[in-house]
Amino acid sequence: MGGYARFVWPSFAVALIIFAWNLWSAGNLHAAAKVRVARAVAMALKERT
Amino acid sequence: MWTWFYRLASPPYVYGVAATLTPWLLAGAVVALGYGEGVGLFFAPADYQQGDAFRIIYVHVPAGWISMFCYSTMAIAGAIALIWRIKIGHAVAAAAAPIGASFTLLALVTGSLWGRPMWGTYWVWDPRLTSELILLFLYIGVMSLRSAFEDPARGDRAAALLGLVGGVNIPIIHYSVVWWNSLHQGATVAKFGKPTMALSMLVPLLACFLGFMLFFGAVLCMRLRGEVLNRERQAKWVREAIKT
Amino acid sequence: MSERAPAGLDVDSLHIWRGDRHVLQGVSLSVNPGELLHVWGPNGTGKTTLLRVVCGLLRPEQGTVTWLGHPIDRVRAEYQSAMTFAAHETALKSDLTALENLRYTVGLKRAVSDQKLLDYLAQTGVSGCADLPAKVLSAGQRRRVAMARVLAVNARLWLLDEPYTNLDGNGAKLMANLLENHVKNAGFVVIVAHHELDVAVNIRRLELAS
Amino acid sequence: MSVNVQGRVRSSAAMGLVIRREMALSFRRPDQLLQPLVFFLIVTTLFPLGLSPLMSLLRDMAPGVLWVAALLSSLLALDHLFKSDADDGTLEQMALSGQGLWLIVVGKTFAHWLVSGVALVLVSPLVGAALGMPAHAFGTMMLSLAMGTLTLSWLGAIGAGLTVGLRRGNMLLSLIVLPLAMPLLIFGANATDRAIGGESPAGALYFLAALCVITSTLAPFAATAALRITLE
Repeated sequence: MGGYARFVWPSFAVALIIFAWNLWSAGNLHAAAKVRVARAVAMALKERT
Repeated sequence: MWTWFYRLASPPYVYGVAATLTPWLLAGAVVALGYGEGVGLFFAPADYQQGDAFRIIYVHVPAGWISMFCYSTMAIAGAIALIWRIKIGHAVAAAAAPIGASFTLLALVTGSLWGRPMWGTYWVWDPRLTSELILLFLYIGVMSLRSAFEDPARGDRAAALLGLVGGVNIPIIHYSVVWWNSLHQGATVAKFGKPTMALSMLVPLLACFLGFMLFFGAVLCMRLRGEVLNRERQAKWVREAIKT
Repeated sequence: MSERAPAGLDVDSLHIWRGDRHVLQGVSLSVNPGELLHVWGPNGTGKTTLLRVVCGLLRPEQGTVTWLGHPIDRVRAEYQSAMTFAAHETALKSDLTALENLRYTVGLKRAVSDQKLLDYLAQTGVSGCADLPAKVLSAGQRRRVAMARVLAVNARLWLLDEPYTNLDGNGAKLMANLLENHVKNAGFVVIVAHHELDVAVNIRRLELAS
Repeated sequence: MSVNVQGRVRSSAAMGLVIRREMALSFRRPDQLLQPLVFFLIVTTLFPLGLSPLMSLLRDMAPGVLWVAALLSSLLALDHLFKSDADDGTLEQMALSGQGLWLIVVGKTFAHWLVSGVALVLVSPLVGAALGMPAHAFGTMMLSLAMGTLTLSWLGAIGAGLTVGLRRGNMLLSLIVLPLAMPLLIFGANATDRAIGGESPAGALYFLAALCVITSTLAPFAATAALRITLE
């Protein structure tokens, strides 16, 4: 009926892509948040001096 | 006794706990998935009808469960934040939404790939696939509503309310889709659900499910740290936090 | 609680953030019957935000607003029927006539007959345009209709945001003595205005620095 | 005007006032009343052009086409349910009127349904006939549309409450409300389809009535909470 190649491997490939995207976008979100915080801290410092 | 629960409401504590939890959850996910997918792919017996194409179940079914579990996490976190004004709830809801959407997409794609050998076409208006598709629309609705507001606090509250309203509607939508499907196609079409499974097939599936859950927990913790930072830019503790 | 039950409006250390801007930094004020508080300050210092918090439209992240000693969100119905808020824009439906505008908003607070509404419109000098749709009225006339609404609601606490805008000479005089009469018989007023007020009452000032 | 013991306006009188205000405002702008109806007629004329002029084919599609067009046009009308009042500040005045915000939301939504939903139901036989629907099905179709548009007005009130402050909230409103309205379409179109086929549409109509009751009881709270979030 269904061979491996046509459908099983693509499904696992898509799963891997989704897993990788989740990890990457979580890291990316955290890094962007850190940058925004650093900028806010720098701005606050500049205002106070 | 309840101190750990109350401390969950304080952003710095949650930021720290999320950091320590992530590696453990990821490790657990790797182990569980390694076993589950490995056995599911190579060692578990093929289905007598569908042959090896049946193995897609080890990705499709856990992804479907997680997409639902993630929506309820988002809806409950949003409700807690909306009702008891605990800001962390909004951060959890905002973190959970994209993960849930990605797993819904995974469930849809693998469902359609699985449909090809079973029905000969990539898309069939099957009740479970249709409900999954509508769930994806609900996720997109919540995420776009959250980002449509300039003031993030207001976007959080609006998204929390929509998540709740969507959550109440999910069972209604699901059963009306099942009712609609049973009307037009009758019961002749092979029911898409999990055929009754031998233990040797079930154990790897449960392992995969555990793996998906642990992975969801890990990514939720990672995104949560980012979302907490975004919402606590004025707080003092944030200055030390970004140093590490 | 203070020695005698607080008889008016008390605001205690309000903090509001708009995104990254710390719009209100620990603002406190109190108004008692027979007093007029003039909230003064350059643009963008949060005068309107303060008024929106005081009237209960905006919930502060920190700080409390109390009416007769109780936080306003616990006594919402009593507080809202004892106060009236005239926003910067005159809040009239341009398709409805002046009389209809009053009937449909004042009618939610107080049972007032059309005839009495016409008297209030006469008091603010716009009885002539009672039956004209608001869209044909001039900005000054619309401001006077909004003032008639404040009178018609007969509330003790007036919260007015820049009430003098678009008013001509005798419009300003009319506003001044309406405020004077209100404050004289135990009413109280919080006015946001960026210019001097010449009302013959003791005016307390609250300056919002940027 | 009836007043309760504390001298404040009784909520039933206030509800009547809100509904009369909404009706007065709607009839003051008749063009805005007609737009959803014309949209309904235009969308239904698209289908024969796109499919085929054959009445026999159209008759099979009629329930689905009619219901989808009805959903889309009442969704269009829902966008400015709170928007015009929020823009000119009258919504704030009403929110501070001492009456509960829920009363204003319920009054405005019900009045909006009276104006837009009922009009849609009255026009629907015209569209049904145009799509080859037999006359004996009109009764069920109109009943199902009445319940459907009322339920959609409640769902739309939640969506409108959430998107009132946004500049391009119209598209987002449809994106939010349509997934929630899918069960309506399923039961409504099926009830009409059965009526055409001569079978008893009772089953689908009961489901639709149940949906209408659930939404009419829960949606006002959600819509009020939504409006409170965006009004703050």
